[in-house]
Amino acid sequence: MISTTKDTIYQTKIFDQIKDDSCGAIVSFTGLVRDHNSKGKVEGIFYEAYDEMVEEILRNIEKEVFKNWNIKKFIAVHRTGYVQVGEISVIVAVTSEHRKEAFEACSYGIENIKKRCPIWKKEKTQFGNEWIEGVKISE
Amino acid sequence: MISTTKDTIYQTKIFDQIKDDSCGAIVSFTGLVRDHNSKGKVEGIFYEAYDEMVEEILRNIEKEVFKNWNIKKFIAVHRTGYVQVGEISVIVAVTSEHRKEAFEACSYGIENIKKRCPIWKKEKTQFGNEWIEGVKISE
Amino acid sequence: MNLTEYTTLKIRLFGILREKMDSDNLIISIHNTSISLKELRKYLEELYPSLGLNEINIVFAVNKVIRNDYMNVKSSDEIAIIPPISGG
Amino acid sequence: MNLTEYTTLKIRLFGILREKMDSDNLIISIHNTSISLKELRKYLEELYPSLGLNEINIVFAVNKVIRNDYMNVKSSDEIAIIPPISGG
Repeated sequence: MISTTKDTIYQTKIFDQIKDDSCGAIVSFTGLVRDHNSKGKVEGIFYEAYDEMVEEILRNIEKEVFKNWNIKKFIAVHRTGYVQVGEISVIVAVTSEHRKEAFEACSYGIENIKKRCPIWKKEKTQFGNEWIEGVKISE
Repeated sequence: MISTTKDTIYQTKIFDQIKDDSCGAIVSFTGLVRDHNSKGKVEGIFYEAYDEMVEEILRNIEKEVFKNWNIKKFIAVHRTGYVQVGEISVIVAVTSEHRKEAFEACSYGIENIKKRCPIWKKEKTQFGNEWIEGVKISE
Repeated sequence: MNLTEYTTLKIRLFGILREKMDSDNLIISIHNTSISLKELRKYLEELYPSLGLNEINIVFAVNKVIRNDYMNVKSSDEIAIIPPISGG
Repeated sequence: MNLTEYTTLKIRLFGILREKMDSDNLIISIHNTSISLKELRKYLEELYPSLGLNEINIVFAVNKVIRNDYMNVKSSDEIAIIPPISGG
């Protein structure tokens, strides 16, 4: 399951979906909005995405993951809209029979989301709102 | 937080404890009882632990993890007693500012639990109960 | 150059660029049925200096795929300017 | 050897060994105040052949730490036999 979503992401729901009685290992990465940046307090982050392109890239990442590792399930969901401190901005979860594969696939998933997905964030701080300086998108 | 426990391990509760508003990354490994082994159907697993020694080793692993990686929180909990298919047998969760450290520390945690903790399992299968052949404990 | 060959391109804007223009899109006219991304970039720099395209490291996506400067785009393509990303 | 120097050692059993003996512990007597783990292993092999210690790859833990054969143990030590582990 891969998508962007405007709704709150709940760890429990993701876990219920990624669980599989035939598999012994789940590895998950959860990204959350932090309460600070290098300058001070952060209240939340607005996430903007080029949704259709993000979903296309998530589908590609999903294909790559299933091609490269022997895993059972893969979930990658990225929040859009306003996300408060402590809320989940992104989650990648992998189920497999063996833990090594789950770790590698999960790490690959989040690295590639960060590098390849057209998503932008604007922090809401005590000093106002500011777009975060990003990195050039990778193909 | 490190421990063995006779009680059901809930992913949500672990997640609530590992969350930290100052940190943007959580990586977790969850081990679950699988519904099969190489011979056929599995109903559940009895886990037996040398509890006091396990907790000593978990404390050591925790120290090593905090020494080697810049992380904020570390949780390692191993179930004992009878664990049904689909239930959590072990969970390792790490919170840190940066994802690379969380992945490495989480992986180190589960690897070392498997290698160093005196825990034994007996599978309950359609053919009866059988102790699982293990590996020599590592120091 | 034939006036009947004027074509409009719609270019999607995101993030800081969308905010600068206060618009989700730019609609531009070109004198031909297609234009290379290299030419498009130059054209946008001249036409919309307030976008500041020469100051940030942008990339074009055509039909949701990152494309290099030598690709030609036409009216039916979904064109987007991708400023530096910061998801996660 | 002085008879007054008989000492008892309590040895914790786990997993398949606990089940084989249907007991959480073995209580054994030694002729001295201490004994090396190497000697203890030999002694247990002779005394409790049904444990099958020569068939499985066991290790001793003394006071919750894995110790090698040359360590001496005494009555106050917490001694355990650790059969191959399978946690996780």
